[in-house]
Amino acid sequence: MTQPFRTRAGGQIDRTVTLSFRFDGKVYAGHPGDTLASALLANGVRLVGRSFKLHRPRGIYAAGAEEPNALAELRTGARREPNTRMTQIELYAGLEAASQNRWPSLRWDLLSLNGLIAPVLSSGFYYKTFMWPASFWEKVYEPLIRRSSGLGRAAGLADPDRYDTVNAHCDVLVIGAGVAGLAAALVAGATGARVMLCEQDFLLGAGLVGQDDGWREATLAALAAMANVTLLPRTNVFGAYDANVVGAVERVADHLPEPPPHTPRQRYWTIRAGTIVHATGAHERFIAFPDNDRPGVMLAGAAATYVARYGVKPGNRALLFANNDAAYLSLFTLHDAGVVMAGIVDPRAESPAQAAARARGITVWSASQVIGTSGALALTGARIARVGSAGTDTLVAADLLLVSGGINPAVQLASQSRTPLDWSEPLATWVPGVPVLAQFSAGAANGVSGLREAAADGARSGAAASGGDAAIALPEDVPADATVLPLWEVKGRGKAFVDIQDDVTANDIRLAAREGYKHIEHAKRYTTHTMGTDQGKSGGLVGAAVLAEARGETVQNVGMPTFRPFTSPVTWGAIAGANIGKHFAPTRLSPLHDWHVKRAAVFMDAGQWLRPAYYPAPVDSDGWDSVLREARAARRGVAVCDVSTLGKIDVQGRDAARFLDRLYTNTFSNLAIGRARYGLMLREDGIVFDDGTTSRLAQDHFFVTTTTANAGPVMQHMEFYLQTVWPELDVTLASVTDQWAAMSIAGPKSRATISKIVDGLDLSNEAFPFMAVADATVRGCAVRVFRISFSGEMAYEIATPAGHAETVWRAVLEAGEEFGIEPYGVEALGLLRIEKGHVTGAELNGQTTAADVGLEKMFKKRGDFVGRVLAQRPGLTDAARPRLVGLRPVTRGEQMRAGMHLVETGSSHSLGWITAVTRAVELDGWIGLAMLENGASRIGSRMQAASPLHGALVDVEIVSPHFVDPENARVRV
Amino acid sequence: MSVSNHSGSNHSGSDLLAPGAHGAVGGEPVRIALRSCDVVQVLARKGRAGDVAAALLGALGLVLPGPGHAADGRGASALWVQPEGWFVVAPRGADGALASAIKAACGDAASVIDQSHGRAVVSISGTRAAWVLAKSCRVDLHPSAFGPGRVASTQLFHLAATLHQTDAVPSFDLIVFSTFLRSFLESLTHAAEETGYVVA
Amino acid sequence: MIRIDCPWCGVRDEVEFTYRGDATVVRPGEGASEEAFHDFVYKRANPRGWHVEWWYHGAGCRQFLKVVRHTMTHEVRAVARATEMPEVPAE
Amino acid sequence: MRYSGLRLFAEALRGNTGWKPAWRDPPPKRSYDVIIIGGGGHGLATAYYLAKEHGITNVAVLEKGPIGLGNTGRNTTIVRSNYMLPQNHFFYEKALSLWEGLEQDLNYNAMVSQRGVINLFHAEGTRNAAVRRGNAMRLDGIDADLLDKEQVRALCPLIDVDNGRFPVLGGLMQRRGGTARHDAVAWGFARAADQRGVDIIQHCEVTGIDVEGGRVTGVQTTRGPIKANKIGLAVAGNTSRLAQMAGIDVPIESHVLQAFVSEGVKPLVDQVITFGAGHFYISQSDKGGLVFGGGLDGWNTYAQRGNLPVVDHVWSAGIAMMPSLSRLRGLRQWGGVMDMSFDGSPIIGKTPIDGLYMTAGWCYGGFKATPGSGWCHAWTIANDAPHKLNEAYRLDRFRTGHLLDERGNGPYPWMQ
Ligand SMILES: Cc1cc2nc3c(=O)[nH]c(=O)nc-3n(C[C@H](O)[C@H](O)[C@H](O)COP(=O)(O)OP(=O)(O)OC[C@H]3O[C@@H](n4cnc5c(N)ncnc54)[C@H](O)[C@@H]3O)c2cc1C
Ligand SMILES: NC(=O)c1ccc[n+]([C@@H]2O[C@H](COP(=O)([O-])OP(=O)(O)OC[C@H]3O[C@@H](n4cnc5c(N)ncnc54)[C@H](O)[C@@H]3O)[C@@H](O)[C@H]2O)c1
Ligand SMILES: Cc1cc2nc3c(=O)[nH]c(=O)nc-3n(C[C@H](O)[C@H](O)[C@H](O)COP(=O)(O)O)c2cc1C
Ligand SMILES: [Zn+2]
Repeated sequence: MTQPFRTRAGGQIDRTVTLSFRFDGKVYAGHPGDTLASALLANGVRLVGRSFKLHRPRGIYAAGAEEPNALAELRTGARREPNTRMTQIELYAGLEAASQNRWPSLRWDLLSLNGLIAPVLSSGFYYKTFMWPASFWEKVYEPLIRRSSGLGRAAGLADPDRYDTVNAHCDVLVIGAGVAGLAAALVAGATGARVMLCEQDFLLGAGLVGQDDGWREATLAALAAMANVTLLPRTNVFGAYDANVVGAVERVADHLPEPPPHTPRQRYWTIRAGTIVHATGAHERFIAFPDNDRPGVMLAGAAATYVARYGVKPGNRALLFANNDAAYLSLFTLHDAGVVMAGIVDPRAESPAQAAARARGITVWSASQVIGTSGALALTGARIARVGSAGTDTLVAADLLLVSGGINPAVQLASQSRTPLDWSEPLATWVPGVPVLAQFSAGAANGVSGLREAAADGARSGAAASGGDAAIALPEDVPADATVLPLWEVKGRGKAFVDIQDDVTANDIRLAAREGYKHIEHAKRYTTHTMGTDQGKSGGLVGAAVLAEARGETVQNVGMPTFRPFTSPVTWGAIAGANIGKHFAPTRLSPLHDWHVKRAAVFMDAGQWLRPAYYPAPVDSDGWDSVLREARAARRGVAVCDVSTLGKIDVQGRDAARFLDRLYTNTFSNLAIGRARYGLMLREDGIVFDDGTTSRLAQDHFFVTTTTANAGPVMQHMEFYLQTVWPELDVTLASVTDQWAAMSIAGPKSRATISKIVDGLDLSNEAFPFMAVADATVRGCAVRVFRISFSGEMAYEIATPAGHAETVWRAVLEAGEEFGIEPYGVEALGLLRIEKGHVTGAELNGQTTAADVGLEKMFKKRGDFVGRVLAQRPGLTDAARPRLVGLRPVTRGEQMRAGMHLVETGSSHSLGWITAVTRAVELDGWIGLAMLENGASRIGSRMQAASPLHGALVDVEIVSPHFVDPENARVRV
Repeated sequence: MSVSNHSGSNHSGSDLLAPGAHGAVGGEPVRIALRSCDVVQVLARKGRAGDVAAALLGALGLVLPGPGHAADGRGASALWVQPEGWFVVAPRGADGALASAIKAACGDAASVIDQSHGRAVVSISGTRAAWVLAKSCRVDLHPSAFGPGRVASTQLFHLAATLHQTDAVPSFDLIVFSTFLRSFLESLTHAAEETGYVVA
Repeated sequence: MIRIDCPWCGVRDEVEFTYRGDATVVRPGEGASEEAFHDFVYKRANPRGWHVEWWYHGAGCRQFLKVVRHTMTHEVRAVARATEMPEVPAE
Repeated sequence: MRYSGLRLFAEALRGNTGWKPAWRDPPPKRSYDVIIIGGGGHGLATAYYLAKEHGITNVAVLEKGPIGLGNTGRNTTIVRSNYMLPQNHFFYEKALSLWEGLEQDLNYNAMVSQRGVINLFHAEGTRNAAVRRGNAMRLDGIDADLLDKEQVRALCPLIDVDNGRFPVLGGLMQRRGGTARHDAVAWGFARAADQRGVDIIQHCEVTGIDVEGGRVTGVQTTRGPIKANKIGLAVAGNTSRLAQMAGIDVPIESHVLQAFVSEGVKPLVDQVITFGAGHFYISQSDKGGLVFGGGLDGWNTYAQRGNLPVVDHVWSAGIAMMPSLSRLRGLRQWGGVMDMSFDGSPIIGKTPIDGLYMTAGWCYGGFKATPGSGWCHAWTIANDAPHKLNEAYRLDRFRTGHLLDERGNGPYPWMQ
């Protein structure tokens, strides 16, 4: 396990520890502090992937987030993670990674044959063909395209790791811990401000490694000593949002084979910052020249990083192609590390750095450029020529070609924060302009070069951001001029890539322009330039410049594609955090839930609630048996249902009655104390909103119930009208849904049952008639008894403070035992209400009027109420609108289904639909409710209920929706 | 007819709070407990906030706090929860007694609503309690922004909750809707596994 | 993320609130025409610029607030109680 | 210039130098028979069908920026006709049938991919609503299938049908539904309209609409005034502002809808799937990215950018539905400004101003409508009367109460 390309000394790696890892099944060695990329380079691995479209061989191109090529499937099994950048994977013992997008192997990739027909695969080729025959798209072309595109393979298995989210607040957020960010944080921290420093890298001050380790260590020590400073390494700020809120993902345990128990793999931070300092550094950009994608071509700064930080020589013989002096420093770093110098190719005639290079004995070809490269799976050399001279090229042998076309400040986050970008002539790139929000850009992100200058810029920003100041030591450096001679592309034979990941060439951009896709956003979409996982960090501006030339415009006028989140791709699971599985949404449980569980109820979801659907008994052979048994008990004897889920609102105040009069279609001010009334509520547009009973407990005190689903919305509706429309009213509102458990005791034996247990209340029909309400006790527990009925039977509702629910419930069951009492669930509740023709959410679905469901009589004669006026619109009063009717199959046993449509026999024209069906207990077979055009006039006629989805067609009879006791006598006995 | 495969169990959530240490070991755990409290909602009627204040001062020695604050009185605390609206929280007493006492004191100056069964009070305490809460709490609980005696109604784990910091440890009382208690505890204890938590 | 400085609760994230649209429309009084109610429900300012709108602080103080917010920048310039009228910038 | 595989080869041999602009870039004329404002899919389709179906070719499409970068260029590309109300499903079915022959008609591959759309449901109420919708479609000759839980599992094994919080009961599937390549739709219509003589004028913002005596006469633009006999609005989230230029108020609010795309992966999700228990839907682009989104942010805006609360919800809903997405990564986030109507259905038709027409109120469902909207809008402009298919989409329905509230959410655009 030798590492032939490892230098003897230097770098922030722990040479005392050797880690073994696998890439494409082969075992290699590296050290703590390595990335997968640096370790592979140390082992001499050059070929690491295949390109997206042409499947060209690719090597490691960068050393950080801008890497376009070196993507791997990391880990195995359910933890497999495609497209992971090798340049950011921290090495750990036993790491396993595999190259992707190749078949059968990385060296022998069949689809590299695409290269042969590359001219056909020009940008947008798929828009021009694959159209014949039409049916071939889904069957032939698309599957082929889908299979050959995409990058790595998803695991397709549930993720075994956990994730977390956390909220944070700070005065100053510094993004990036380069020299500028560290200086900014140090100054802001010294002022006492709450500072957070986020750095995507696992090292803080990484750019300083090998340059000024002393300053770096001293600064980190000073920061670590400040209690008001939070340092977050391994944390990428992925997006900047309104109000200086940013999202960031911390890779808590990605550097370990597996997260330790209870530790999240990644953590999503939502950070609310007073001010933000963007110290995000810069991305070096490449130059597009023919075959600029061969393994061995690398960004100059990246090569220097491999040497200085990782102690790895990325090659044996290096050639530099650069148009700026700063890039020479990168080459010198390699030179100092003993890499053989093949020379420097520079389009500029002369520069101070050229002189310095020559002084080092390095050959410099001035006014020259690289016009091509040679090699197959790895670089063997570059062809160079003088600028402007045709045909006279020299082949220079090299296994490493460093490229630098200048640097682009990492303005992504600033731009997302709406900071305008200004064009810098000397740097030939975009730099941040005057921010709109309370933000600053510092250091390389601000177009400042040189360690000392960047630190000073950071310190200034830290002071401005914190509103204070502090003197700090600055690092020393040998400044290099970052000015560039703009050079975007060297034309010649061979593909000059402007997007190395997505295989977009300069010719593709020109073709887009020629075909009219000239706007930068059109060219992007037509060619997919900057649409890969690196979002064009190193080639975006290059492509824009090629487009500018094709359009005969300045780069400045062409602009850049919009910078959007995410600065780096964001793990899906991290954002979800713990809010998955049962934690995706909270579950609401009735106070009687434990009892239902003990009684082995079958539960169903009702919004957030879990409610018993029915209670199976040994005698039941299926669910329907249970439901029918429960409903029969309610019709023939007595049964009890948990209705604690109903919304309950306490309304008090001198104007409470007046307030309710304005919200409900009917009147409450004339409701007697101790009485309840059914109420109907509309939206302002005249459509039914909710219904429920309201009881008057005192002159100024009402107890309102709502449907389970609308408990929250009705409360909010009331608060809206109270606070914004009638704020002068003396009314208070309080939700008491959770305070009160409620149970409905229904059936001819209901009075006999509860009379045994309700103390302090005469329950006789005379003393406590239908719609009466009174307080009492059961087994010493306070209760409120309502004589109201949803089932259509004589019925009572007993409400009790939630903690007493089980006591009261058990008392009811014991009292009813002699009458064969049964608990009943939501299914039986539905059965009973359908038999009775009561409407629920299935009919009151936000589309129906009061008249549609037969409740038009609930409109009071006089007075305003919400929805009254707009309910009168012709479209809502049209007599032909679907109206509520009842249904019975002609052959009684035939099953109907909710969602069937009603048609005239033999027709397929829908005239209505079934809202609810059930098997009945008071009648034979199935019954249903439906909304039917001209419903009232069709009662007595026959139609068909059709469900083509089920292949079902049932002859039905249209009947009144009130199957049971239409006179409403039972409730009054 | 269709039903889900949910089972659901123990609504009170007490099974989730089995005494002992849970989650990660090594660091300092947080303490989580269910507190047995009465909670009474007091909403001043229009223009009667002064009367309510006087009544509660007399009855419970409570100086009604303003927005974002709590105040302690004789055996009870008042938490501001909405304009001219407070929660009066006290250790659990006879059923309905606290509400009756407040009602008697306030007369028609306030709507007095017993929520003792409608709210549950969960306490969390420990040096890392704010960290555990920050996993879902969007309100800044840093000592420079919050502190003992401070109250915030906000969202925790998708649920409306009122948060009351009771001391500088820090300790927090979390007042949540009782029908969501189990779900709340599931999420809270899940969040506390990282620091580890102890149930006394 | 929109952050709203609730006059009761302090600065809070938008997720604690529920939006309820244009706060400049006024519900017509009793006896008003269908036209007036139509406008109350359906005729809403939809400016590109400053917008006065209702936000309900449901997870906090349960109050409806009048918020002056810019529909391009999302800057919240003023927040007022339901019965107050906040100042709306000209541009 | 016709596109074909043969042409592709021939051009490849010539170094791809022979390709011509897909559409011309003409300067605006002083006057047109018809001006369409808005160079999104709807505006371009309107112009195309005006030329193709009605022989009206003296037409300009005025676009303030480059064409196709509004909602057309930023939507999640779902195409379907699985609506419940007959007015809606007949219209969308017309659109779907136009999609089915679109490539051949336009000679531009818009990659219409009928891979199937599955709407999951998790509770009895939503199941019943799905059955009602599916049956409404089937009775009117539109394909729909009801899937039970096991069929859902079999079709898409990534879905956790036993979901920890909201188990899946089943799904409603429209097999003919699917996706299309959004940019190509705009470009294809532009190219085909251009070939029939339509002037596509980019970077020409309309700043005023001239109305004289209750009739439109032309527009003011950043490139000068242009006269027209008829004007059609197809400006999506800017409808209110344009309508106001003509002095009319429309029941539309502008709201942002966000979308996301993941890093590319090998084929993983083969259909379009919507989660019924949270706001989430997903499909996979032919490039390999998972394209997904959720609900509105829920407040008026004209900004096309995303925001965190929706990210939080949508991404966790995604994992609640498909746990294995957890280790994949989101690549990009963006937003689009939509014209949210007050009943969730569109407005296509005449306005109180003579000669002014609109196609608007598309909410977040207008991409699938693109050819249908253009077709009906063109008909309405050509005949100065709505076609039967868009009769119900009248602007005055909010006055008359003939609402088309497919989901019953009420007059709250941010909830539609
Ligand atoms: C994130 C997202 C996801 C979506 N997903 C789907 C989906 O899956 N399926 C679906 O069917 N629909 C979807 N939609 C909706 C769909 O994208 C739109 O309804 C549809 O694209 C609208 O097309 P359009 O042509 O009307 O609008 P646009 O494409 O927005 O075109 C309007 C054009 O008008 C121009 N314009 C505006 N003002 C002026 C002016 N003053 N002068 C000149 N020009 C002007 C604009 O620049 C723009 O180009 C989604 C929308 C979004 C934002
Ligand atoms: N070695 C190189 O290639 C290189 C590159 C740029 C700058 N420099 C030099 O460094 C000095 C400038 O220092 P600086 O501090 O301005 O830049 P820097 O590049 O040294 O530091 C920026 C830091 O920000 C981090 N970062 C960027 N985006 C981030 C995000 N979204 N979330 C979290 N972290 C993020 C980067 O990982 C990096 O560590 C100059 O001397 C310059 O010449 C060197
Ligand atoms: C269906 C679809 C697929 C997309 N795929 C990608 C992609 O693979 N890579 C990428 O960078 N962006 C992708 N995008 C996003 C676009 O880059 C762009 O963000 C979006 O169209 C909105 O435009 P804007 O960001 O310029 O405002 C996709 C967008 C859509 C609608
Ligand atoms: Zn508030």
